[in-house]
Amino acid sequence: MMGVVDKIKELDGAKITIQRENRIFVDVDKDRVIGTLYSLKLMGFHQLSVQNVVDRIKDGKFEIFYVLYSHEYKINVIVRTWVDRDNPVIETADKIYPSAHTWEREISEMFGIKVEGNEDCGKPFILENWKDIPPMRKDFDSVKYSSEHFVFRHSEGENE
Amino acid sequence: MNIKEYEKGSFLKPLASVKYLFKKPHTVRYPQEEKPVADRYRGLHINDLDKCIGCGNCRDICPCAAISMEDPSNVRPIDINKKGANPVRPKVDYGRCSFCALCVEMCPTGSLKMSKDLIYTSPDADAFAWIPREEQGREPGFVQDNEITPLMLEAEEMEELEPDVRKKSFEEMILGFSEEQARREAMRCLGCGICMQGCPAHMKIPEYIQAIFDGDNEKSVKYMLEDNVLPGICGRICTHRCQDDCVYQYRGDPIHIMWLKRFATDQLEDYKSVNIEKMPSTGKRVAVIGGGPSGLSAAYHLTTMGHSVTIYEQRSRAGGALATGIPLYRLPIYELDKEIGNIESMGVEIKLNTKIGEDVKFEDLLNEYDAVYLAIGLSYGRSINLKGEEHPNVVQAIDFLRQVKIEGRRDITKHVIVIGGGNVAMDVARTVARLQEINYGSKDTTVETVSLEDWDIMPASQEEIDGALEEGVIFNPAWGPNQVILDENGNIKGLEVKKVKHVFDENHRFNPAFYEDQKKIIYGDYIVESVGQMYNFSFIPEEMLNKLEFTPRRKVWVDEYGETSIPGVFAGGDIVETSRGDAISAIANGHRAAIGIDRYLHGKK
Amino acid sequence: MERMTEEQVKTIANMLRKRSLWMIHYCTGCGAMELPPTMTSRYDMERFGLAPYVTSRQADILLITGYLNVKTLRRVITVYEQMLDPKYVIGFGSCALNGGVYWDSYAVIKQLDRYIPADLYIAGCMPRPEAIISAFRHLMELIDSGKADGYKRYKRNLAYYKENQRKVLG
Amino acid sequence: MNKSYELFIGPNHPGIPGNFSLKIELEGDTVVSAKGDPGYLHRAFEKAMEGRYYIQNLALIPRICVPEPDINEAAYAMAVEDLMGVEIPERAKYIRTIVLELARVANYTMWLGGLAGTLGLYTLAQWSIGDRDYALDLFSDICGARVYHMYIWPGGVRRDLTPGWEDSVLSYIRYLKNRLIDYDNIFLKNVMFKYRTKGIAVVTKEQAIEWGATGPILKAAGVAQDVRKDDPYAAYEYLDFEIPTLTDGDSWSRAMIRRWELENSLNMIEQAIKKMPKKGPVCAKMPNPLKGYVPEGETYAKVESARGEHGFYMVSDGTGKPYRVAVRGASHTHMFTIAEKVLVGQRLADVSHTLVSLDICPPEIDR
Repeated sequence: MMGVVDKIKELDGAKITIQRENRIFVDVDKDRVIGTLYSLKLMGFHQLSVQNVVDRIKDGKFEIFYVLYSHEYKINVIVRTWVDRDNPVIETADKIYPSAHTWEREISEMFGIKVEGNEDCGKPFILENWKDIPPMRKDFDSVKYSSEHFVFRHSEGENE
Repeated sequence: MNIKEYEKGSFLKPLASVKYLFKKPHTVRYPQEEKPVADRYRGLHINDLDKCIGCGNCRDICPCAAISMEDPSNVRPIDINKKGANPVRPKVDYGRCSFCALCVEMCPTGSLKMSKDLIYTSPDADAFAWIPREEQGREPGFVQDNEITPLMLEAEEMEELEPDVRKKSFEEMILGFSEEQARREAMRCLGCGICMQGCPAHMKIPEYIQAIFDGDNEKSVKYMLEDNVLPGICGRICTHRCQDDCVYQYRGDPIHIMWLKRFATDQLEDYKSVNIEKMPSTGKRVAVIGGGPSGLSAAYHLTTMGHSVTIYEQRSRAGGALATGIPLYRLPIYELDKEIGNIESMGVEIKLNTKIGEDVKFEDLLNEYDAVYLAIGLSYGRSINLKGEEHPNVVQAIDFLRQVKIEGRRDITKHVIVIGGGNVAMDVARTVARLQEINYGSKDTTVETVSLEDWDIMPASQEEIDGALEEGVIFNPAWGPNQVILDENGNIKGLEVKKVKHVFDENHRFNPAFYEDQKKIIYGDYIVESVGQMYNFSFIPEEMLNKLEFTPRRKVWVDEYGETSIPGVFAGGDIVETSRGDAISAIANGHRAAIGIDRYLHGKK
Repeated sequence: MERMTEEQVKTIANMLRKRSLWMIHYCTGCGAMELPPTMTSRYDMERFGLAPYVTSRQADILLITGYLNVKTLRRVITVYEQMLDPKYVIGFGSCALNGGVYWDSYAVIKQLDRYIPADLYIAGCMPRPEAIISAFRHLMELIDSGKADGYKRYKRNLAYYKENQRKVLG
Repeated sequence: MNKSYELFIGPNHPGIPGNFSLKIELEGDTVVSAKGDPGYLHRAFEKAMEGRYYIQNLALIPRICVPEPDINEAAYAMAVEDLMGVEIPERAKYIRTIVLELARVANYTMWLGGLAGTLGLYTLAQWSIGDRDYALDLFSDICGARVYHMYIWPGGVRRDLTPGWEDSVLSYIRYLKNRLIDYDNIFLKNVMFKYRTKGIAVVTKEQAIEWGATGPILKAAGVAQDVRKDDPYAAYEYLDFEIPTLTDGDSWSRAMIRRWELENSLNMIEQAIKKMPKKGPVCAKMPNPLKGYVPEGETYAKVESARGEHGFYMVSDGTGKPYRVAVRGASHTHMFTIAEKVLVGQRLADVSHTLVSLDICPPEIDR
């Protein structure tokens, strides 16, 4: 068990936080993400549970996280990286984790992040005819949007 | 599981189902037959409109914004004058409701429930919102539970000194919240603001509690000072009517609003950074007669409005009853100095030891100043014309307390009798208990109270009674004083008392009656009378006094801005207040008068 | 035999219609979860002559089972327009009325009757099978009395509906 | 002449469980390519959750996955408890386990009906969905609703069990175990079923690992992975159970795995009821939901749903509302990474049944 944790600790340019025995956070630079994911996959982290984004609007960054799991060691490794909010571009991980392909489609639609190497990104996925800013961004106000685009019912009477 | 068997498979196996041809189907033939609905079913709401207080917690917790608070008068009238309640009731939009029942969990009164009924169809889309009420005849289903609830029903325990420790000195007995306790207590607040109605000063309670929760004590005190210039003092001695209205009373302990106030002010060395901003000077001058809470409150607010204010105080210390009456163990001197000092730092001039009518003429004040605020309070003890009360060892409570608090009196006799059952009588009795402990170590000493009222109607607050009992005070409830008994040397031997038949007559008026045959003697050598106080208007010239109007209850009549029947003369504090006559009411009508005086000075009237 | 008046024809037609309603098997939201129990052995809605059907042309009832996503709305309108008259729409639960728990969502429409006319609504989130059966029975009454005229309203106020549809669908 | 043609299945084809659409390209009746088109059930949960207090999200989360809402409640509650460092009472752990397993039972019975439906064997659908209804009534008894229970919440569970509820559960289990014999007879041991599913939609062990499959797909391919065993939550660590595995990875194996798990679940409920402390608190004391805050931090809480690993990645910024909640539904990977590949080469008649066999739950994908 300790062997793999030590190997993770030796990953190049990574900041390791061991939150608990079976959950390790690995923070890396944007350029190193793909390499780190590849090394982790070689170590036995075969399953990409979820890849998604946290909009850190105060820092002007998007935090992209990959939750990985190893059937062998029963450990979750969460790889995190940050990209600029103004020009968010990441490299695709779908060559390493095929399931990343769809997660990337989702984040590119919901956050407007450009994913290089994933040809499906940019095509409409969940939304249809979306014209506003990507909805999952923190500066998108859902309540405002709904009150502008839809009409709420105000029932006055007591008809029961 | 034996996988092999499944792998084999068979054509004939399905024939086993033939047996169901002869079985009764399990179909529920709704609507001919109905399946019983679970006891906890979460269906359409039920609300007991009389029990509901319209606090709006259901609206705040609703994840779907389905609840709005509306006036129910056109569907069913409610008592709009209900104490501690808003005259609105929840209206539920079933085009929103997700039937999560969080509103039921959060309802502080328990009036809101969910019913077992969730079958409702209508072709009219507007017919899905109504004010739920019991009259709709639905059977209750999901109700709240006091064991498992998102509300924090239990209050933080306040630490206080043990009775045998606190008796040894006049040290403050309530120790105050620690930072952690205060935040936990502040966290309990739901922010509904029902308590604001109970507070005479209508302080912004939810806001300042939120600020305490956020850890921003300065902001919290800033909110307090807007309506209450003596927050630290009120945090110690307030009658906390806000807590009586707190919505937690229905299911748990009310929030200790008063002690939270005390916590926040204690964290601040002074209020320099949080005082209300002063407006530019207007050049107008106002005289305030009486340096009690009402006078201080008016003076502070008038100063912030740009007027220059002078307070005339007859004693050597400003603060009125706060300075002279309330014992040290409840309100230490440093707290008075801090808050009165703050008012002085705003530019209020306080002339101590100046008695109106003797040192300064009232008429002169009227000529010299643009307006006068009368806040003289009830500073004279009321006697009950007891036979033998002219004896020097029969004293008035207000004098006794003053001597102990600001004149440094520490002597006491061994056996003391206190007449009265109010909070002042408790202050006296507990002060005596301390003095006896200091002088004699409580060896063969007694302190006994005599009150007309029995336990159930005793005017003193329960915490005071409990505190006094803990400190060894003996109570004689439902006994009325008859006469002072002297021994052969002319010293007091005791007090003869007779049993009370009733205190109030059938019209609920104060009219005590006694059993003349049931008498006993309470032994003691020193008697303190604590049966109430009165005002003294002897400083006002006769012809002016005649112009001053009084209410039927012998209080000074004032209009909604605190102005008396004499133009330019405003009044407030205990001489006006018809309710309990506590510090917070005095502070409140001091603020009210300040606004009135400001209007008067700007000629808006 | 004397010629029947148009009124009489309508009455008889309505009487027959209400006894064999086919609902299109198009479920939009979570309210659909209580349909399988209603359709199958436990509540057995075939007792009322109701059955699910797969194509829109043959169906009589369109169930809007809960929230309507904008993307789904486009399909629902197509389906509704494909259905032959007379056709009836039932809105399930809170969401069809006023957005329900998704009142602040950018993706869900709030009022069904701004886009297609609804003949009946059921309260609840979600309505349980008993409520669904009551709704069908209520709808039958409405059909019988000729009050379920959503399809006529749609034709009459087509411009209004189209305008609203255009606004959200773009 | 172009030999291939496109076919749109759905949105909402009876063979697809839920509102989902699939675009397939056919040559003859053989699938050349398949593309899923999600979004018909998109309600923006993750956005809505950011705007609500932690407790208010209780109304939202069960709606993420309709057939099995309790996994969402459990994962959400676990994430909040993890961030706050709250330990839930022992009895609450067992109650959670019972509820989660009962939900799994309800899900699998419904799923069996669905699978039978896509194969044209409607009798089982009539039976199993009717039997699932009894489980819903059991839920209704303890929490007051049939489908959206909102029963598991941060701190424990919302109410203690009603008196005698355990006995009704036990008698339901006895009833269902008897019924399972009939299910087998009519469906799983029916050779028709075997012929339709053997060798269809095969996901091999290597593929399953490479594509990131979880749950029954992975178990059917031969990997014994289960969150309940690997990272035990609720009271699973106190229960004795085995993870079933088969090796073929085809549609038949997946059905068998689910049938097996169904029986395991029933046994686990029995065990949990036996081991559960008979008295005690069922909910820890939690702060006022309107003011209470959750300490800053991030966590990933996962549970085993009927479809595989179901997780909540939660980020808190120290306020009363979550900063970000990302939901991982097993169907997301199963649909786009696995189904789209597995469908290629299938016959048209097998498409809908393959989707059911992979147990695609669209609300989980769209969220």
